[in-house]
Amino acid sequence: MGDTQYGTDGPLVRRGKLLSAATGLAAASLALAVLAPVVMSDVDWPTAARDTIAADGYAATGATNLVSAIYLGYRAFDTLGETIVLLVALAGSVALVASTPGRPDLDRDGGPADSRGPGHTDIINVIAGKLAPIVLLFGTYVMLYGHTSPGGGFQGGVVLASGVIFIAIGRRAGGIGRISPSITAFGPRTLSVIEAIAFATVLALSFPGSGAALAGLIEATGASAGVAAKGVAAVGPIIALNIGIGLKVGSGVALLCVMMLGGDQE
Amino acid sequence: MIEAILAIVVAASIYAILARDLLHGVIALSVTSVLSASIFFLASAPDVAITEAAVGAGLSTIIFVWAIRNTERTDRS
Amino acid sequence: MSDSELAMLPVFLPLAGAALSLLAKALHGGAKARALEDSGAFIGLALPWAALAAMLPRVLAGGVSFTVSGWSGAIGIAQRFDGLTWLVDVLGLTGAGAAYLYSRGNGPKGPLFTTVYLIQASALAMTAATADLFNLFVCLEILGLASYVLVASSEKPGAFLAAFSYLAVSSAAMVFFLFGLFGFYRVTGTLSYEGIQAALVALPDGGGAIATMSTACLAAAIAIRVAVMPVYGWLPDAHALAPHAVSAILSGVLIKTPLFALGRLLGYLPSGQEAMALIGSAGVVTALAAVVVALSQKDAKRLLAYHSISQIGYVVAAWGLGAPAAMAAAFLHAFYHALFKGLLFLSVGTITDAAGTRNVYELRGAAGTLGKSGDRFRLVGVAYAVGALSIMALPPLNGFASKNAIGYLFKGGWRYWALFAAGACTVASFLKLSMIFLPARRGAPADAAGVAGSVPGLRIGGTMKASMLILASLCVATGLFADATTAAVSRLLGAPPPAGGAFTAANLLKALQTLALGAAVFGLAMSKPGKRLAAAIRGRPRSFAGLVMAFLGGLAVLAAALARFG
Amino acid sequence: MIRRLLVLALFGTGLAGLVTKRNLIKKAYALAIMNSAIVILFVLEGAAIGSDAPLLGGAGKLFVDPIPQALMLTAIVVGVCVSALALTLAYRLYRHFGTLDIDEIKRRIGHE
Repeated sequence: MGDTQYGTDGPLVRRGKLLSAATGLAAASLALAVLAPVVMSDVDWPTAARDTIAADGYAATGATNLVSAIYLGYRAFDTLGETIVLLVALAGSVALVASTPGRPDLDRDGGPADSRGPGHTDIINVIAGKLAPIVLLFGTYVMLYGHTSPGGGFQGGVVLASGVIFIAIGRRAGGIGRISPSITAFGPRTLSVIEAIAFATVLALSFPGSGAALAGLIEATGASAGVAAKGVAAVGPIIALNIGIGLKVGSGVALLCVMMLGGDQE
Repeated sequence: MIEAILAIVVAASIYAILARDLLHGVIALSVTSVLSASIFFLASAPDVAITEAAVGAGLSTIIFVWAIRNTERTDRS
Repeated sequence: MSDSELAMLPVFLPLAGAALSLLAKALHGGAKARALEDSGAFIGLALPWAALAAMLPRVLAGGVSFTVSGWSGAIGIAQRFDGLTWLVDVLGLTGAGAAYLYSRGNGPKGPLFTTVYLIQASALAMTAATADLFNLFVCLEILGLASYVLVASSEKPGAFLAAFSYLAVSSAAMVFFLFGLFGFYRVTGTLSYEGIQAALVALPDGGGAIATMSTACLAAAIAIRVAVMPVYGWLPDAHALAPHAVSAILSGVLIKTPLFALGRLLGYLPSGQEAMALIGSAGVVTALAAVVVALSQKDAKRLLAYHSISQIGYVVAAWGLGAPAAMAAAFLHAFYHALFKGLLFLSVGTITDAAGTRNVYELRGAAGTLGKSGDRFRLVGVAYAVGALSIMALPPLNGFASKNAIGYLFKGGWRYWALFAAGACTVASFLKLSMIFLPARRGAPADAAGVAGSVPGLRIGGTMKASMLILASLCVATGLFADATTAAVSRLLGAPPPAGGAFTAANLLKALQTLALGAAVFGLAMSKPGKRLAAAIRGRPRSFAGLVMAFLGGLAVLAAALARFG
Repeated sequence: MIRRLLVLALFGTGLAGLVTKRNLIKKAYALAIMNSAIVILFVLEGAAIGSDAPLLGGAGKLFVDPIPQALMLTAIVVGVCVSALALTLAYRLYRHFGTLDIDEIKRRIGHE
């Protein structure tokens, strides 16, 4: 690689580097001049909002994790927006890569050499396949218990996605993973359907009034079965949202990763 | 404690920007993500910490590595 | 259905459509998938009109303020559905509906495109109604990501770079937005506009330097989306290289909705008026500078893109005055521009596709070319003529009414003359673009015509014609009934009814003067030195680093000016 | 104080990288760094008013502010979305032009 080649036009390169360093410095100083008063101020951090949530958050949402109470309760509309951003970005990325002329790229010539030897790959793939169920289980746990402990649908979804990737990797090694290649339960088609249905679910749960309706439904069902379901009813919408977001994020991320692994042509 | 970790985050970020080998840059970036996650944990923000670990150190590293594997490893400029 | 649920429908209906269309994508083709996609588009782009109709009485009664799902106002997300929201929704739905119709004929097609498109339509309604700082951040990010994907969907290498530059510079700006949000949250402890205003008033120094700098960060970050000087550099490539339907909605709608959202926000902030005035002055400069660059272009769509920057300059200039009457003039021009620029992008896009070239200097005989592509009644040519005459502000079309309304605001000042000069250059530039309708040069190789004859594939279908027909008739209707439209918009925005009508002798005389001056400028531009100057302007260096530096410079100037006022 | 200066330094690093580095992937690094600066700032400053994680039912009583945390969850996700899209665009540009240098790509597009 080129240091010696560049050596011949040294002064020019050096001048370019100097110019670029000066530009960077100018950019940073301009920005910091504006931002310093904002960041360095000694105004006390406001406490009113925190106090309100600490007092009312549980009663209003049923979640003991106050971050979840805001993220999926008070400001669930922002979370819907975040889910949409993720949908657009992932679906857009998948489409952009899939429409590349001349794919697949994993074995194209002239690129960086593929360093994975066959034996090495097999071992990793076998382990990945065996690990998959554990990862999926853990992801489900993180997804379901977001209202009482750190975590939630988004984080659980990312973990679920890695479980699906492990299955895909395991399957690539010739069906050594737990799930046989003849079952397409975790293929791109299924994932797309899950993604669409989960998105519709999150959407329905985000519409004003639907959360309260769901809580009422749970309570009424509980009452007819002779169970006092008040606590479950209050937190029901948050759990449902966590599941919806988890499946949406999990399938979306898994689709992107499966495509990056080159598995979209199956 | 937090200051020390934050200083390492800054140093690793500068390295990521300057490194000629893009793969080294990605590694530095995922180190900053893990360290940020520990800062969040120390600052009583476990939710943010878990998200940063899952997204910053996990997902975005995967995407960066994919991009580098399918383009080129050296920053020629 | 309660008022607040009804007010959310323009946001949720397009999203429901997007969900159906996403399901269609998962089904991988087939009649069922097509039916799902079509009903998604119908739910997302047609049904919101019914919701808007139902909202009209409530809007006329003063509008509704609420928090989403009725959560506590201190932490929940505040929304405001008033006359401005209603009008901006009308603008968005008109532009989005017409452009979608066109896309059904000339692409991009497919359930993924429909999904992203409907999400963008929903985010437009979200942006128009939000009264919460962080929700505004989320709205802008959705709008942004959807635009990057839509621009890139043209699959041209240049479009990938345009999308990347747009993405990088506006994501960097959004980090500044978050810094501004941080500043306001740390001094006020709330995110709703009203809460921030109330808390700042209670502070002894009104928020001091933090509030000023935060205002500058927020305003500069949103100004990038509006593409006002000096932060316009991402727009020409993105709008020129996107698919035509996407160009139409990007230029027609996407640069305006953030502007009106910014206006709503700045109305609540202590130095908001000063910020608006400053950005408004930048708008005047933009109107004139961008049209000069437009005049020098040889790529037809890039020429149109620079005109979008110039026309948004008019809008921003009026918007900067802040008064309801000025806001009405700004909205009128924004709305009319959505109609005629949408029309221009669609018609010129169709022509360049049929001819196989976008070079204004080479493309000739457009009418004949169109005839060969299935446009027997010269509809596309008529559409182009309506759009061009509107943007040239000639009576009785709508641009005449709105440009005069804006000019009236600035009577006598330097702004008036700057906008007048911009108007003349607009005329010159569209005279130049209209040369594509001249008959093919005699003696020249049968090149242009030959290319035109051999370009395969483009059939000007029914949906494309319908889309242009709708926009063209709206241009004519809003032009003929300009006074009634102006009165209605003024009423919705709480502005006093305008004094005079659009078709006064003075305005007609001004149109003639503009036309004459424009013809003279056109003559100069087509002369040898004029062409050399044009080439120099076209070839000026434009780099990504320059784009970011322009943003930072603009931010610093805004911050310094606000600090002096405060 | 030191924390705030370090956050500003982190942000400045990202911004300077965005302006000066011509490599598209480096620009994506820069955006990620800028984003993490604002996330760290929000979380650290929001923790100034308390000492316990905002989980009810634990031993803690003096909570940190949970709102910045909830907002930053969104900001982190938006950040990774931007990275993903930026990198796929960079990939497509590389596949067409064989380089990641933004100035070089711009020059070639000008010539096409």
